[in-house]
Amino acid sequence: MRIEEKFTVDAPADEVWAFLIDPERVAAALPGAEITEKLDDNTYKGGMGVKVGPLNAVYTGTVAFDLDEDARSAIVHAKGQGKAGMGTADMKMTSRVVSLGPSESEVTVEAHMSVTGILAQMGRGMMQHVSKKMFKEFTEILGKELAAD
Amino acid sequence: MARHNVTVTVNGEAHSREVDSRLLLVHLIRDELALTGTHIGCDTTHCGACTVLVDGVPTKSCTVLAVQADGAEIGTVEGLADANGMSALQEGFMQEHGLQCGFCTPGMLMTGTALLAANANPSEAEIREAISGNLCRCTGYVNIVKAVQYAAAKTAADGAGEDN
Amino acid sequence: MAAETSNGPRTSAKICGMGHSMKRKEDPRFLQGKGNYIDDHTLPGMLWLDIVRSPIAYGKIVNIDASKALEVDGVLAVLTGKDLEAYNLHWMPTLMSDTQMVLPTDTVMYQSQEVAGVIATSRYAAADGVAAVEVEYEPMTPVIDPFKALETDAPVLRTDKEGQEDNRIWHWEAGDKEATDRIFDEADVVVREKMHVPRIHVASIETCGCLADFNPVEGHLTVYMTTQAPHAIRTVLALVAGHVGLSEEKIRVVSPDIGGGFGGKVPVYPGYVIAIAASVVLGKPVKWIEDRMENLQADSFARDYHMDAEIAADSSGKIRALRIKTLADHGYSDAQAAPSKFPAGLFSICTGSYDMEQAYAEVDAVYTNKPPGGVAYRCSFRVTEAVHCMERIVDTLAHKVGKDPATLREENFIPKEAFPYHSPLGWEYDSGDYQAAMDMAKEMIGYDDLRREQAEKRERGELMGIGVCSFTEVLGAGPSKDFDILGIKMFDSAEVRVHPTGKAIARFGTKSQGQGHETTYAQIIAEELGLPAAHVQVEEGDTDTAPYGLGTYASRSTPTAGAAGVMAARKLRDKARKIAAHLLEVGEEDLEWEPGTFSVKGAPDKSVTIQDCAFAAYTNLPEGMEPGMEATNYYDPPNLTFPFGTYICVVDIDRGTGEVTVRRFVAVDDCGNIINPMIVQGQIHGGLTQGLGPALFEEMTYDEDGNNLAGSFMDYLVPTAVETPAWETGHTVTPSPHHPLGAKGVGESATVGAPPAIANAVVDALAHLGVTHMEIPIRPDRVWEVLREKGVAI
Amino acid sequence: MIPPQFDYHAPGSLEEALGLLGSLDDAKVMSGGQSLLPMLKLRLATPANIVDIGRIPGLDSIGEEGGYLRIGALVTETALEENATVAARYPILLDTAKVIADPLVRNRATICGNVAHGDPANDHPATMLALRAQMVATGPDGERTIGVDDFFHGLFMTALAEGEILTEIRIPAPGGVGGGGADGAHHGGAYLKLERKVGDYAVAGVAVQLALGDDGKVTQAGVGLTNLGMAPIRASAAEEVLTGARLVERGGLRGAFSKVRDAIARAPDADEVIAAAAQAAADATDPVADRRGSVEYKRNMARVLTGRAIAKALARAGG
Repeated sequence: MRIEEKFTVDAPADEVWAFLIDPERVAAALPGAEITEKLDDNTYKGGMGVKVGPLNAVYTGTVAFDLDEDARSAIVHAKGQGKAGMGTADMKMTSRVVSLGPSESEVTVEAHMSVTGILAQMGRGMMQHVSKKMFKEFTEILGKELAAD
Repeated sequence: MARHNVTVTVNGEAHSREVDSRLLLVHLIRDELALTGTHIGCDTTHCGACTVLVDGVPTKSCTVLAVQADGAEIGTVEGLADANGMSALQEGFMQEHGLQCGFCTPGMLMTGTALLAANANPSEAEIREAISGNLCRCTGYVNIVKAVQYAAAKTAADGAGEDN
Repeated sequence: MAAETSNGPRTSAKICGMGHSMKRKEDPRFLQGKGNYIDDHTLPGMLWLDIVRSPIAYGKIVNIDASKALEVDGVLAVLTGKDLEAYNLHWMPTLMSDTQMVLPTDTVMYQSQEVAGVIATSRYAAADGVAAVEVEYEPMTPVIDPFKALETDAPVLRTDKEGQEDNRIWHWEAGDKEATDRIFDEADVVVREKMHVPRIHVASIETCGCLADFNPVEGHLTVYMTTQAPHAIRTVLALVAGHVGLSEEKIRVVSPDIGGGFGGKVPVYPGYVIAIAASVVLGKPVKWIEDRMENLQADSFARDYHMDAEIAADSSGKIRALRIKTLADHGYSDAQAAPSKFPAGLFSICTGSYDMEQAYAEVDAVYTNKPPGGVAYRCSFRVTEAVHCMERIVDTLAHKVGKDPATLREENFIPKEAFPYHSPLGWEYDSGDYQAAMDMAKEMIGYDDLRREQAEKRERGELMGIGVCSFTEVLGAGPSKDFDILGIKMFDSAEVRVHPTGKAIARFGTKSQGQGHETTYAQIIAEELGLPAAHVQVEEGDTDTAPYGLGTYASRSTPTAGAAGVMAARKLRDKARKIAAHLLEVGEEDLEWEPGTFSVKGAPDKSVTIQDCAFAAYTNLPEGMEPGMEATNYYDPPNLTFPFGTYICVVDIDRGTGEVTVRRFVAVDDCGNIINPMIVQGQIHGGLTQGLGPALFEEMTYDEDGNNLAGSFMDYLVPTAVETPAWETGHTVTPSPHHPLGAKGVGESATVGAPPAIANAVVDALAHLGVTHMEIPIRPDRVWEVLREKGVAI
Repeated sequence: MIPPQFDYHAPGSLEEALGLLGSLDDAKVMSGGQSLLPMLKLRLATPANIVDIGRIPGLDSIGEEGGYLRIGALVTETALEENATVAARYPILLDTAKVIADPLVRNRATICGNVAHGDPANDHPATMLALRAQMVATGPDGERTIGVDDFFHGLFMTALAEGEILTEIRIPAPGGVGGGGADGAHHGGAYLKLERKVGDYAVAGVAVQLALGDDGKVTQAGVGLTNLGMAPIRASAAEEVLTGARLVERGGLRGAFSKVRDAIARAPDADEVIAAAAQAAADATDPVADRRGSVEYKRNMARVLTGRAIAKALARAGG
């Protein structure tokens, strides 16, 4: 499943970039996500809970950051495994920050997600809805956070 | 986890069991009461092989908890025949070749029995609609429709006979 | 030896031999909840097996942590591949001499693959145990597209197989390639279609399961299991587990009432083996019952042929040659159930009902990260794929040369007088009268009127189509010179014993799954012996009592075991004739046989019944005769049988939504002489519905990550009574010249013939827009895309 | 498939039920159980407690009262289908019930459960949007009424707070009898669902409820959409297109009232208005591609079904 998003943030590109490469802040902007341990400079252990109505899926795994500071481009590779045979989730997300002005930036995100197991099978496209919603919430929180700075 | 005392009357006979909250009615019937005529064919409430009558209402017993049925009158395929032999609907299935492997048949019979109780002379479309929650993989449904029509006609004829 | 064309039954209603619509002997128990299916079996001390399955399609198993599962109340053990490895039972052979994991030791190859077995004291505890087993995986990128599987950079999936350097399993071909190519080079007209007959599932309403009961004291194993081939399974078990002490005389396989098989209950699935292994290890009975999602996701898959077909013809539409290139997606192992020498099954029946000069067909089989597929789902080994291919492309040819599809078929039919007919791909068709079936079908449906109605509707912009299919089936595998499974010849068997009071028991090597063998076999014995069918008890499925046979699939019961029953009964009739001569004190040659009675020629009042003879066989024998009334026959058919038929279907298409409604469907079948017309019609109704499913609804699809997207009845769309039309059936009778009853077998014709009839009807509705093909299942969204592309969607 | 362990509670009164919901951890309300039990068997839901409201007396009534059709929490789809008032005055509800799952499931499934589940693929929510229904939620602090437009928050998410039960749905009654009456309007509604087979979730579903004046003008329009986005959708733009438009010739309804329903005469530009409304409904959708079809297909089906549902609603308003 591919997801492409483009949105503008009312903040300078450097600030947005700093946010996007800070695992703790990214996790805080994703409802259900948490970083539990730093494995090395670029790799973290973490978890992600997806709650949709009566359904509650919890994934645990790792997040790795591969950064190109000059291009303000980050590749984030998150992979996790669900509890109780829930299957696996794998996401490679490339995000770029482009400055549109002193206090306006554009973020483009291109993500490739592989989800296995019952959620992907029985989801009726639910995972697409869920990821859309997650992106929406993430950009809203990001916008708010940076505006508040 | 909590256990519950459940009493159900199955085909006229009362049974009491202490069951887990999560026990499905179909497993109470099959595993606890050893009435294995009621079958299990899917997990998602689509196939209807587990159909029983709960207080006269055809119900997929794999999607009901045994505790929910506490106090209910349950009808299963084992209760359809009486001292006079098979019911008109059972006879219809035999005469019209309304079954092959027989696995969906108990569910079809229970649904058909309830249909005929509510509608003595259903049309073909009404029969097809009524059994649309019961999957059959063998017969192609044509002869199941005929079996229900056979039972309707026989019951009507018997009724007319009694009136005379 | 062959019977005459039957024009109604020859026996009385009391005897109820061939041609009578005898009500089924099995029905009273099924109708009163007294069937005896696998899940109805329980044994004292019985344990339950439930299976942990892989959520991923391909990857390494990093760790299996069973500690939490073992803490669940009632869970006794968790079996893994490593445990089975200790007994060398972690792999098993398939019927096609490939190999398949029972439980993996390091790698999973498809979603829902068995990963561990949880043994517990109840169904509920076993399920809790499964949920508590933690398996850590390292996912790998699966190979899902079979075309990509053959690309040079594709990862080799079966690294376990020595010498396997790519994902190709085998290459098969039939016919004269050069001669075929020559005709194509010079032909006036060549048409071509690429088509996929997708992966589907048998979806019998009963899933698979077994109850394995190993007696450690006697070293004896009884397995009650949902199998269509109990004897073959016993032999396979002995071959696989002989090294752990399970030799064939210590194994009893019992196949109880089966809630639908359709070919899905032929193979040995890992669950059976795990249950058996658990019973052997624990010394207790172990039951395994698959749930629906396991069933739909892990086993019983069929089809999945990608075909590229071409016909060469002259300008009038006379077919000259056929050429088909096929890619077969077998999933992770070649575990299909086909005769050993026929890796592509009987696909070479693809030339169908048409006479032509040459044909060439080839199939390449590949591995992918899907569950093993290729069961002969209500199909005599790839005949469904072959017929779909031919019957679709014949319509393309008709469209191309501007002829009515029925007319084009008629002009290409193998003529009645050409039988026995030798097809370019090597079959000898036993008998046929294709025009007769076509005539009846056209008459029944009112073909010419429908064409007129269609023309009028087209004027008004309405979309209606008429689809024709004139298929030829091949079944009854098969003659021992060509047909075997794992080396065992594909004969079948019957054993008939008449008791002193004139009642009989007949046992067969086959196994009914709803076809009504208890009734039809009794009628066969009645036909031959003149005993009332009601007095003949039929038994199958217990390897301790039934004679050895290869089982029921591929419509082989009537052609093989049915014939064996005839031959065994005839042996008894010959013996009875000797006894009758003895009782009537005349010579055998002075006796006349009327079903049930020997009488003296010219003195009809001097007679004895078959029952008299049976009694005498135990009480009053001619001197020197062996007592008793019992005979066995192992029947090796001299040829296969070739049933045929013409199906015509009418559909209406909703231009708004793309929905297809099957308005009418007429099926005219010719299965030779008919044993029980009621049962034959029932078989056709059911087969048609199982053809409707894949034509319009059913398909097993996988996403790029290997997730099965039709893993429950929510998405695997088995038609209900509402979607299913009121089938109309008709029959012509062209007896098989070599079957002792002139019968051909009927179980599968309709499943084979219905999909192309429906697809042809949809294409016919759209043909004036330039549409020549629609892939099945013809879903509304697929139709709508075409309507939009052609500018007729509203 | 076996459900996970949980504790089952069967309160005998609403008060008791609310008390249990307030005191138990991780509790889930069950009425008919036809959505919840399959999720339990798949172990997609694993609540520690289930509060079965099925034995609470008084929640199974359906009928008109105080200007509303009131549907209690335990009214099953079958009860709705068999209700004479519904058949006569709310054919859109009957349409909706008849295409939900299959007849056996409908024997236990409840209307309130279908709505409270918050599943955008469920059918009643669209109809409730079209009918401008009100949801009565009962919680520890008593009853509150939630307008349908404020009820659906997203995928499986509703305005119901933890510890609240959807105890009743109230549908404004059309005035008078026979579809035309006290409020001077002629009412007609229809629900159309495209499904792959019986028992399927909708590829697309459309509910349309219209009120027309004697002059043939639409005085009120409701258009709700099923399974075409993350939540049930109100096609407001489609409603705006319809509202005020004259769809029936002046006097057409009066004439038709005593004749057959086909007799109603469409206004000259009615087809254009309907097409514009249908397109507006399609534009309001946000579907995802799945095995039921592409985004494009689903949008177009919203358009096609909206057009057909308007036509059917009009026909009913006339007859």
